[in-house]
Amino acid sequence: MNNYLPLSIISLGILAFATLMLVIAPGIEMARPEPPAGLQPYTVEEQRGRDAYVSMGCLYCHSQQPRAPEQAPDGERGWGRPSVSADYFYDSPHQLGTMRTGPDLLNVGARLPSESWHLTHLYQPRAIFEWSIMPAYPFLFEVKAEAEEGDVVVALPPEFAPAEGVVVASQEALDLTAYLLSLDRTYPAPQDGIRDDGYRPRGDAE
Amino acid sequence: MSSETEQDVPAKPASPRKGRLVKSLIFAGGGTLIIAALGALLYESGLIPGLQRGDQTVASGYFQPPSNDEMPDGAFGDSVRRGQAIFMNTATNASQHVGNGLSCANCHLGEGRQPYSAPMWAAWGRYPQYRAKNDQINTMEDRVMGCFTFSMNAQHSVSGEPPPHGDDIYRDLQSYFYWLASGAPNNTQMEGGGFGTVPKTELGYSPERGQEVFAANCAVCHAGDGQGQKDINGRYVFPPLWGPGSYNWGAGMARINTAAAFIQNNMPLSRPGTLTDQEAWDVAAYINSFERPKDARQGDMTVEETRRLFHDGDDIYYGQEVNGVLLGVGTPDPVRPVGAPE
Amino acid sequence: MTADRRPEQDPRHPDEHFEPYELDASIPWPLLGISIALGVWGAATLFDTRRHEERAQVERVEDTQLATGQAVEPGHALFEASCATCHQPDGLGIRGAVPPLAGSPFVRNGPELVANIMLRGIDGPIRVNDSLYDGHMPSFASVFTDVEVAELASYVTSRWGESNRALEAAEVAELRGRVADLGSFRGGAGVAEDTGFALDEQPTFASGTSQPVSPEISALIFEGRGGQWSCASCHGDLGQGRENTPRLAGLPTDYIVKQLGDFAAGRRINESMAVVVAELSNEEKRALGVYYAGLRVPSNARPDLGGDLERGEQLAREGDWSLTVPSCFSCHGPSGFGVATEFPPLAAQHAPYTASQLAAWAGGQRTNSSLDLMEHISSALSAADRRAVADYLASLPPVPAGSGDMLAEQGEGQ
Amino acid sequence: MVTMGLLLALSFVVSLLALGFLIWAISNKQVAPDQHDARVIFDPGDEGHVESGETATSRPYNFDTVRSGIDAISARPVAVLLIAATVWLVVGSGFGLVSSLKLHLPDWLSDHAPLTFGRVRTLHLNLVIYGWLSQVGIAAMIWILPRIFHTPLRAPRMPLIGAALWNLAVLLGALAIANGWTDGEEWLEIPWQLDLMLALAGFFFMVPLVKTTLARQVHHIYVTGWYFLAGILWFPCLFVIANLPYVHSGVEEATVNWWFAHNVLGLWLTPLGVGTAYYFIPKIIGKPIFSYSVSLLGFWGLALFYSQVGIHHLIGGPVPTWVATLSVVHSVMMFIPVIAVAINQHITVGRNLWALKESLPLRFIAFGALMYTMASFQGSIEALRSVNSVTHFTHYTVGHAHLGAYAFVTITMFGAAYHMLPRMTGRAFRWPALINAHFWLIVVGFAIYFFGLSIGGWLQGLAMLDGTRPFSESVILTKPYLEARSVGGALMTLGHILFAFNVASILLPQRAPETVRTVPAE
Repeated sequence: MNNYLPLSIISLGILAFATLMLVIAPGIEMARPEPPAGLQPYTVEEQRGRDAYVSMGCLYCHSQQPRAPEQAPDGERGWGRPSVSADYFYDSPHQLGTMRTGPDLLNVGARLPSESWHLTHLYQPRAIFEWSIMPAYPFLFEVKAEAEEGDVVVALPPEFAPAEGVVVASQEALDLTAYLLSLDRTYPAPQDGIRDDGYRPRGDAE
Repeated sequence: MSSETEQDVPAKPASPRKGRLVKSLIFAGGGTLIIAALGALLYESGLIPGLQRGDQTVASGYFQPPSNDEMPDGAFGDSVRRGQAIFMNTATNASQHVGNGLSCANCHLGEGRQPYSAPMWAAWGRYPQYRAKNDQINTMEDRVMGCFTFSMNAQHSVSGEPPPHGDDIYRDLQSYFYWLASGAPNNTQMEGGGFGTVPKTELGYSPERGQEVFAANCAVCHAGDGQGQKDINGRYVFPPLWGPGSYNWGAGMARINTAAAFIQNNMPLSRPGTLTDQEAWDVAAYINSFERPKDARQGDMTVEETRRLFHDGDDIYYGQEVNGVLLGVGTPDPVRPVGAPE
Repeated sequence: MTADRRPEQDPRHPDEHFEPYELDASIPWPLLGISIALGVWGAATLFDTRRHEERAQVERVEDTQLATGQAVEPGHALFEASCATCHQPDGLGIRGAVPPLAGSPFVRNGPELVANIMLRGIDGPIRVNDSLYDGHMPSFASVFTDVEVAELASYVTSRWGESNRALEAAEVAELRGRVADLGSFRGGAGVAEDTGFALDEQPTFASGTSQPVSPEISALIFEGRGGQWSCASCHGDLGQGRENTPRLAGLPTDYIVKQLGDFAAGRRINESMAVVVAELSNEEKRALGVYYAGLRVPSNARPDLGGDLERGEQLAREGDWSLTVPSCFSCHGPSGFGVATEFPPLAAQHAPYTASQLAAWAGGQRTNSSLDLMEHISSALSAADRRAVADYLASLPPVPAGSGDMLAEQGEGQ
Repeated sequence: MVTMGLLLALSFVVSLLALGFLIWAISNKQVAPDQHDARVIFDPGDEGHVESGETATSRPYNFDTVRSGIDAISARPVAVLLIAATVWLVVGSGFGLVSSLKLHLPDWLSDHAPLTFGRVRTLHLNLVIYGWLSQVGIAAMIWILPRIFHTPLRAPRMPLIGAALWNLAVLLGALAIANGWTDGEEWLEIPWQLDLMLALAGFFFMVPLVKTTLARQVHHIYVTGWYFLAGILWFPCLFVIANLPYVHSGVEEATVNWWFAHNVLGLWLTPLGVGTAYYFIPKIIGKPIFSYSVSLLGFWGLALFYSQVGIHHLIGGPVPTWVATLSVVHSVMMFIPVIAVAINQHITVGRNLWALKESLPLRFIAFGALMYTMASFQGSIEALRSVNSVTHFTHYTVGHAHLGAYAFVTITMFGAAYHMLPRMTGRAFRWPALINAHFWLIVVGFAIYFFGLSIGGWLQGLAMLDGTRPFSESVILTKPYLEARSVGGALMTLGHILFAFNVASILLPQRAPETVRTVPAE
């Protein structure tokens, strides 16, 4: 271990091997030319909402990868079937997440399809869940004396409503909600869908 | 820290023993961690038996009858299946001989498997036996005929009588019982057989107290009037407990002690044992304090005579007056036999 | 190696020792042992994964197929699973409640009629072999694929109608298109009339009247009010629900009213529902119940929890007495149609909802069942059992909703 | 994918065989270190004076770095990097504290988008990783490599340009993130356009180090050198591949993301920390490292196994089973290099406990090295599927991440800074008690932080795995632990302010110059 060149070459070789194993090989395995039947591309509005989701850092508290029923009761909680790689066909940047400070959101559009619910919840989560530790996003809303034509008014319980006037959703809030409602991977998983099956009970076959 | 003091400290010869101690400490700590990790690995690979997650049903102390997946094929299996169908849905599959809304399975829960719900695996090996009820040796067929006569009130059925001796209904039912008792000992009293007993209580039993128990624990399913409930297609889901659609006065369940034992050991469904002995006695008394179809053995006799002959000394309201009404006269016969086409 | 002690220091630079270097002690044997052991374990695990993975993926795909209703076993198994709870394995039906298939003129008329009835369902009185039945056969259109309908209709007619004709899936598809918007047959008379088949004399159908919805209730359902979101925004325009938002269509009025009250009283814990029910008057609760009880909507539920459907069927139809769990159907009625107020319909309810409610009972967030029956049953079930039974129930056809309180009355009926 | 799985298993076996061969070779002295090489003397004032006749272990040669002028050349870039790093540390941990507080005070500072949790937390991560840890690590490299190579730093101006670029990029990245411009993946939030600038800055750091290596005056490369030299090769590759725009998408992007994010820890921060510890522990104590063979095993084990652990962040997710299992296996295999490093470092410290009493920097570094062992053991266990099911998605992993990035790397770097600063400036710390205070603040703070999150996270995970408990329970039960975390975090932040004060106090011109003290203080 006294030569710089072999050290460098072997180190980089090992890294290249790791890249092959962790990135390239699974990438090839998961690559598919077509989105699965049932998955729609994001509309312009939903994509704007997705950008807002990314920029607000929702990822740091919300995963988007329901687990298999053998591992966790995600299905029971209404978070949807275990996701497969094809479900993320249109996703970039990916938002799989590593935290569940809040619930998984991959199927929140199916589970909570109410736009008005989401607006209330974004404006003040504690208007619904008093125990919630989700940040409120008042800056996505505007308090107006009176709603104008085309304004979406946020339904609020009296104790959270402003003393005067109404709370109106901004375009960004509407976009974000549109994205949340578009999160719906409840179509049947494609047959060639790939996921980690390591939790399935090991039968005694073979 | 500050260099001056450092220089002044004399060189301290570290004792070799200390070094070894530290070394062994480190190895011990590392070793513990490794053992813990390897243990976790073993657990993970499922190599440690008994520690795996998963559902392991606790085997009960009672005889374990075979499950439905184990039903045999062939002629015997077909007979077992027919027997089970009759057992579960007597009114349809033995329709000519059922004069009320009940099935065998209403009292023999769990498809005739449930302990203390007169399970068939326990009953099978006990026959033929002597029964005081008719003062003779009874075969299983005789016994089932009794069920049709009393519990199913065959008198109101289309045929007006239980299936005649030798009927296929008996063959099939007995095939089913025989199969349920696969491997069960013969001719012994098995743990979990019959309905069990409820010890007598100091207060005795009282329909008035029973009424409250009934309202609190039974009415939800069997309806406030005890007439059971049907689904939207008119199929009985919860059986009627008294009145014309229930068992007649000759049925074992009409005896308060039998009913109390059944109730205590099996009711409310899924929560057996929630009623106290006292409550079981009281509610059994309440249920059996209503009029029901008359005892098949009464014939032309008066209630008084029938009581003396068949119900003497029993815990039963037959032939007694409850709330000013003489019980045992029987509910009126239906216009048409039960289940007859229009 | 010499015993360690404080090294001598260079007086010029008291704490500047030599540049560090390594001694050449050999690798301690425990480390070597650990390395070898871990290496063996790692290789074994990876080889094992290779064997396991393929099978797991096949199994998962099979589950998916089940979930999407692409089971391949024809006729008999489907009949056992979906028809036998009412019509019985021997096709004899239930005396006084469910008409028999054996010897039925409807079955004798061939597989098209059977398929038609399966797709549309029948409401109201029907006469089969001199017996009168007044019940409801659900529509299986949302439950079975064309292939399955074809298989079942062929099976039923060949077994009890002595017809040898095998219906093709394409014919079912065509039939499905034709009857899609027709709703259920109105009793036996409706069948005879709509299809022109020669059936015995059928009783007349007395149509029930459904109550109109008042504008206020309609606004509550579709637009929301004040701080409340609309019902439809979560439960869907047709009350069909999704995921763990329950299907409301066809639930008995009294059941819905009771649940709304229980949300308000905290006997059921659901924060969103608590907000919604806070301002509802009793009249509004009842009006909502009447509205949803009268909705007739095809099932959009699917077994999608990956539960073991066989186990689910066992729990639903037989129970598991070793856990003191009676069958679902012993209280909720055969086929999970429900019985009166206390035992709501389970059929066609969304699997995540059913499973989450069983979990809620087991965990104490839902405490509104009579005699704590559901609390005890749910606690006895494992998580896998909860998923299994929820999935099975989701695979059943929806309860044919009557209008308003008709169903509840019939449920208690004499 | 049977073929894939088979290839994979075979490749693992081949790796193992290679490692086995290495071990065999070492134990048979095939590649035994040239002890002569290890002690080659280079002393510009004393050429030709070779003390080869002496037994090296009892009287190692005292290479005079001070007189050789190596430090004088390294001092400026190191000082610049250290100052910048310290600033980012204080700012970054401030953001960390704010985001910790926001987790239990969700309505605090919620009126402006840049102050929302998702952004503050991101700022914290990026500032401490890129602003603090990477810079202080590079400073340590610039300090150490010339010393072990016995030659002055080449191209000493380049790191200054690099530092300027790097800090500008970090600043712009922070502003971008605060304003919602982000690449949206954990550890890769800084927009790729700014990443170009970081990469360029990295180039300015790399060239002088490589040049110094090539010009080294000793044949033998000390173990620290392996880690550093491999690190500066690995990190640029990781950084560039992971940040390539428009190449990755969907789940493949997630595998890239975690391949990168875990390798930042494993192939960048860990080499920095381990290398630094490997240098300063024997340096301060004045004893050689226990075993060359073991250090070889540690280094190559790290390279082989740590590079493939990243997908354990996606266990149970939408990735092929074999990748997840591969990462699980490699995570567990990490026991080997970690035990190796532990043997080398802890035995040296353990036999010389007296030094902990006397040297404050050693206290930091030895603590950090110990935490490396703990963090890695914890990580290996955490990757097991049964444990991962509980801990993944919970605050437990946050505790673990801080055990690695904070308790190990950061605290080691504190020690390094405290050791380097007096030598760079030729001055002693004026208030050594403050260093002690710093140590205890962060150790106590971290203990509260770590145990709070570990316990809370574990309970949170158990609650989430139990379908009969509503999701709300997992939130409610963690609240007290999140509050404890804020307490611990506040103590740590306070410690960082003390650190900044200490750094400033020694770097700033002193009003009453105490020239008497020419001897650098420990």
